Amino acid sequence: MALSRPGYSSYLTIAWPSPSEFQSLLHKLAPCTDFFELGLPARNPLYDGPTIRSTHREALRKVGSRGEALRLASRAASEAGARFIVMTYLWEHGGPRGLRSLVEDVAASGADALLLPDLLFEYPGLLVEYVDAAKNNGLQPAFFASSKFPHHILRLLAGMKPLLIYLGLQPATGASLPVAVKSNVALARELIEDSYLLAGFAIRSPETAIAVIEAGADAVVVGSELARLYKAGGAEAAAGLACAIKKALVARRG
Amino acid sequence: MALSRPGYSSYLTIAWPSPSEFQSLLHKLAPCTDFFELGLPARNPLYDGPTIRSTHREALRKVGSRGEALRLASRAASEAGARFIVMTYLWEHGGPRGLRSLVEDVAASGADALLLPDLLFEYPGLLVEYVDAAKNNGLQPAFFASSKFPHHILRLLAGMKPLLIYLGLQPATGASLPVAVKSNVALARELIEDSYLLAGFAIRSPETAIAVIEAGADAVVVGSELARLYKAGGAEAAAGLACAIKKALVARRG
Amino acid sequence: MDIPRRWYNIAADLPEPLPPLVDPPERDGRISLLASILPSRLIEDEYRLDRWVLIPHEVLEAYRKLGRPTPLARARGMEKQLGVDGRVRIYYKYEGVLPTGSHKLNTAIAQAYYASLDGASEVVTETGAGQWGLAVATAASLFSLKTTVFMTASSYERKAARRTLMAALGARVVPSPSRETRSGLEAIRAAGEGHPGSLGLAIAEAVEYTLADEHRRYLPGSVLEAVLMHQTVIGLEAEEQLAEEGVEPDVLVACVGGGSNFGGFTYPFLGARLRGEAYRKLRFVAAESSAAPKLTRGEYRYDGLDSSLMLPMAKMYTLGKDYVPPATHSAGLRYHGAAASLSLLKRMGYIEAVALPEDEVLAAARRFARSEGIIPAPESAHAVLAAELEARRLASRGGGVVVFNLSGHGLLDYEAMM
Amino acid sequence: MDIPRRWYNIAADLPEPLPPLVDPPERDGRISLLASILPSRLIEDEYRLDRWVLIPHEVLEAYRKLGRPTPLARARGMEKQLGVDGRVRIYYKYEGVLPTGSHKLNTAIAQAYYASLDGASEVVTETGAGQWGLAVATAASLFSLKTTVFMTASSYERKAARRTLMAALGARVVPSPSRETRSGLEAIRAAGEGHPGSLGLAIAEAVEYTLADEHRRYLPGSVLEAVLMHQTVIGLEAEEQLAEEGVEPDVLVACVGGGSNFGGFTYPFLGARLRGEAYRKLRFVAAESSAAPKLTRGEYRYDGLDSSLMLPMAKMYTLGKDYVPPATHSAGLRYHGAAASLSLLKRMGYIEAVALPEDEVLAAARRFARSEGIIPAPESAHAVLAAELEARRLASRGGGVVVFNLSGHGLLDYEAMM
Ligand SMILES: Cc1ncc(COP(=O)(O)O)c(C=O)c1O
Ligand SMILES: Cc1ncc(COP(=O)(O)O)c(C=O)c1O
Repeated sequence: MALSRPGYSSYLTIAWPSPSEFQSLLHKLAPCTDFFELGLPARNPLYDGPTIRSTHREALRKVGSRGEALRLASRAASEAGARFIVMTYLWEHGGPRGLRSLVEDVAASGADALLLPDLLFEYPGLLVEYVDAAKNNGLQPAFFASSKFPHHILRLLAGMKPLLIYLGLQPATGASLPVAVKSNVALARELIEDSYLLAGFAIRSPETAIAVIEAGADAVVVGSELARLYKAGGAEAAAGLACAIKKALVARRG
Repeated sequence: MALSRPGYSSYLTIAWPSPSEFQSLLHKLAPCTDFFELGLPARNPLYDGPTIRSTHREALRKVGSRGEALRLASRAASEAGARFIVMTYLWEHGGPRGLRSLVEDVAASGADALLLPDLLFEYPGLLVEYVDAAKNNGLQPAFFASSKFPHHILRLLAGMKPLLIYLGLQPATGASLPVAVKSNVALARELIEDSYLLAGFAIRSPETAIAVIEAGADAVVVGSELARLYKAGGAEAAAGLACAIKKALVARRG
Repeated sequence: MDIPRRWYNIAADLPEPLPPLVDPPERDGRISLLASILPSRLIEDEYRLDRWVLIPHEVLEAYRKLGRPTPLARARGMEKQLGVDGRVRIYYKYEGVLPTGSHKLNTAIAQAYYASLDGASEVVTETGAGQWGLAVATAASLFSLKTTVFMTASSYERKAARRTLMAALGARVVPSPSRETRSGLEAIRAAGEGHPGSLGLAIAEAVEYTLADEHRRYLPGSVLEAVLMHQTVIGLEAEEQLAEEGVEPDVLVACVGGGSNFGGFTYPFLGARLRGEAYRKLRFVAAESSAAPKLTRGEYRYDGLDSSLMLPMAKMYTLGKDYVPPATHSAGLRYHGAAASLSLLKRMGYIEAVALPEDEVLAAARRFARSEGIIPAPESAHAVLAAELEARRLASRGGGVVVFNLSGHGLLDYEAMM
Repeated sequence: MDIPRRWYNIAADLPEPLPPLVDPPERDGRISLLASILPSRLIEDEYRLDRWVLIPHEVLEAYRKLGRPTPLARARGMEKQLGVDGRVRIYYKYEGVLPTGSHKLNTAIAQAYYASLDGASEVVTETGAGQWGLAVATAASLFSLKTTVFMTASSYERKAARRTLMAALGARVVPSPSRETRSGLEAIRAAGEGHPGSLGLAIAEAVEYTLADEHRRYLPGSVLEAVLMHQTVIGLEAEEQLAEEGVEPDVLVACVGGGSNFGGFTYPFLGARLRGEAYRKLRFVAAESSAAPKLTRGEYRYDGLDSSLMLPMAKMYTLGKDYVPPATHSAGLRYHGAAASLSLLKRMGYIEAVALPEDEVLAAARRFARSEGIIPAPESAHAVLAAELEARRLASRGGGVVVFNLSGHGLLDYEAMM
């Protein structure tokens, strides 16, 4: 099932700050969120920034196993009536030999897709096996690409009919959106043609979200800023941002 | 009266090595010489090479005055039936204020022209006065130019209908003729059109003489080599070279 | 020939995606630190999807005024001296014409300009022997920025020339460890006044000093992909110059410290090769110092860009961030790792590497000086020796064309020639 | 832009004939000595009637490979720093890109090539601070010639950098006075082992050493007309570069040691002016050191080219061949006279001159380094200061264009910057 365009996605680390708070936060965000990106608590969330990393560290203390975490995600999402994809590093699951069972577990959780940020960087040879496993388990492939990425590989990924291609814009943490981010999004759009382009990292305001969408993304995902807001002002504060962004996107589509 | 083309000129310092030897040397050279260039003994023959400079030093000890030297030159030339021009540095005659009397004395000696090598280098403003004085005294102007000479001035000199323009090729002392000498002569020829071009310095063989004529000179003058030969083998030796050159030139015209 | 208008970003054409910079597991916030101390436009260059990046007008102007395009020369004297003339043609691209005498200026100019775009008033960096510090001081003065350079205390004493020249350019050169930063003070407290300093410590000081004032920017001299990209003016010019000569190279050679002159020189060719457009048989040879043989003896893994983990980690060939190379004259090649893209390409076999001992390198430097009239920087002399070896090899196989990058002159490294 | 194919010989266009070199009254045979120690083709260049002299192919090739054409740059930083921007445009031609860091190489290459045409196996010269010696060593190595450089003993001790670099190029650098020549031995006998040497003595040694073997040639670094002519590649390029920029200069400025970079830079323009073709209002300003103010304080007369009268005399502005200038960092400007053509043109009012004190010159060098990113040689800094003065003057009169020649970089003269 296709994702809505434009779309807004909230990233949460599963079981953070605690399983129950996670669940109610997700619930609170769900009305304004088109789909969740849910991260399996990881020992070394390699490509994530400090805020998300600390959520992983905290969450790890709260859930014992992958299964437990996935069940929590599944439950929270279905209760909120929300779609979600699961994000995790393949490295955390034993690398290549852990791929198949991971895909099976994620598929079983009801996720639409499994996003493995380190797949193409650390295990580029595993691409076909991943797509194969995903499809065999009823998942659509999803890919993580950086803003420093080979064009021919972006084209190749687009050819694999993924649910989405996630473009990491890191570490553009400035207040206003740097020109390169816009041009990166625009170029990625061109390269992947009509594949679904999800852009993330460093988005923390409706203005930035709109700018990224206007540059050519189909959707934006916000993570660190939600975690920060939650810590500062609770679920209300986090939902405030999510809904403001969602509203801005809808208004724009008008 | 025009000088013959191609022409050969012998340079001698008046009264060198002594008045009588000078006279007989000139006599010996006359049959093969189209015209003589006779140098007034000078204290500082600025542009001359070591051999000629030493002839000046020696000659100075043999004649008392300019008048005496000019009379000696006049007598020697008329006895040999030879044409001659007088070469001297204006500096030696008191510079500008000595110009008119010098021209008069030289004219009185029966010379065809007075060549002042330092005129254009040290007293460029005196050009018109020199030409004027020369013509008033029945002399044709004669000019000395170096091989590093302004083109517009060469043209100017040519416009003054001189008896000759002497082009100093110094210090091309190599055995074979350097390419630059040939191109200098050819270029000078072009610049002065049909004025009489006498080339000198560093000529010591019929071959060089021919080469210089072929490059475009009307005549060549030999000085240092004659003095060297005279010291080494007497008047016979000097005349040998002069006649060899003259013969080569005539043969070439053939 | 004119200066290229665009830099080339090889990430767009790599056979596999480039592993991104990451925070060390045990030390968070390095990437965001980087983003907050570097000029923001440099961060943009570091995270660029475009294959071609327009060179800003101001940078182009500075390139032009400082001597770009640099010459590509035929090394006839070297060919003759090697006895390969008639069979092997050798060319070299010469970056020593730039006013600080090396390629470092190509990126320093861009970075200083970027700092000025941020409204910065001062740029900060660290330097060992001084090549990079001098380039930064020069570039900063072009954009009316103050410069502070933390120079390892031992070099500060011994390399009076580059230190004085930096000062003449208006830079403040601070021997590291200094009393201006907490890291410096701690080092002095621990080891006493006679501390010789280290590059890791100087980096820590420079970063700390940068952070103390929002109008300061930190400028990195190599290893980052953005830096390699800025250096591609070298290769882009060389490509056009070779085409003008009607020459198709068989081998390209450059030396490797962090990889910026190597990448800058070879990537435009390598990119065309990766895209399948040209240079199917072209070989790429990286000449490293046997004092820091990361490409030939290092491991391919994530490691710190600096010993103190002030900066993030990159996936690269590394000897370990704490590796201390033996003393050599080639300060610029003593770095423990090689740029991520270069490491990836080496890993995949697109780039070959050779580690060369200093005595042979300096002998090659002397041969080159005598046959070609240019005294190479000791770093660049590694490329000279590697090019000699390649030329000999080609000669024994019927001939060919070697082109190498002469990244700098050795006028200020004369001690190496003694 | 390409390299000029021809040198320009200003003698062809001078308003008055150039007084020739002559032997000293008290010392015969200097001209013929010159003719027998110089490369014969250099003698030809010295006695040339042609206005334009074809640059030999081999020399052109070497020019190209070593970095010609050199850049012409707009000095926007300097304009801003002087506060004349918007009214005055300043440009400079930069010869420091050549591998020895100064214009000296332009003639060294031609002369070394000429020596090789004579079948010589070795070239010989003297040097003070080492700029000329380094240029000769470099050029000689390009044509596979041995080099012997007599370096004044005091510089030999103090200027280790250039000495080492010459040695790296394969040159034999001999401190003068040496025991290799009669003149050297006599000087040592007279003054003892601690003799600091002098340029006059070094010239005498070089000439004597040259004469001892017919396969040796002596190479002069400045003052001779042929040398100035070789340097006209500078001005010819600059003329074309200015035309490309669409700029008509109001003032040209260069520093004067013997006059070779000044003549090389200005003569192509001055010649066009003398021929009435262009530049009717262009002014030419020679910047000399107040330590050797021949053009502003010297006499115009015949004087020895060297203190020991080994070489002939030229008619020139001179402070006397035995003049000993006070110590300065600008070794290249300490010469007592100025080239004959330059002196003639100064005499006739075509060239203006200004003598500048070293402290102000070095301050200008620092300003220039900071505003333009190039550390000028102390000699070249005289042109920088004079250009500043001219720019200020123009600014006060509504504006204009100043172009100066930056004859070399100061990377090896860092003591001057301390
Ligand atoms: C002249 C020269 N060449 C090469 C290098 C090596 O650096 P990179 O590998 O970044 O080109 C340096 C570094 O200081 C250098 O100064
Ligand atoms: C950099 C530089 N500029 C200028 C000069 C002055 O010489 P000239 O007047 O012949 O150009 C020298 C002489 O050594 C020099 O090294």
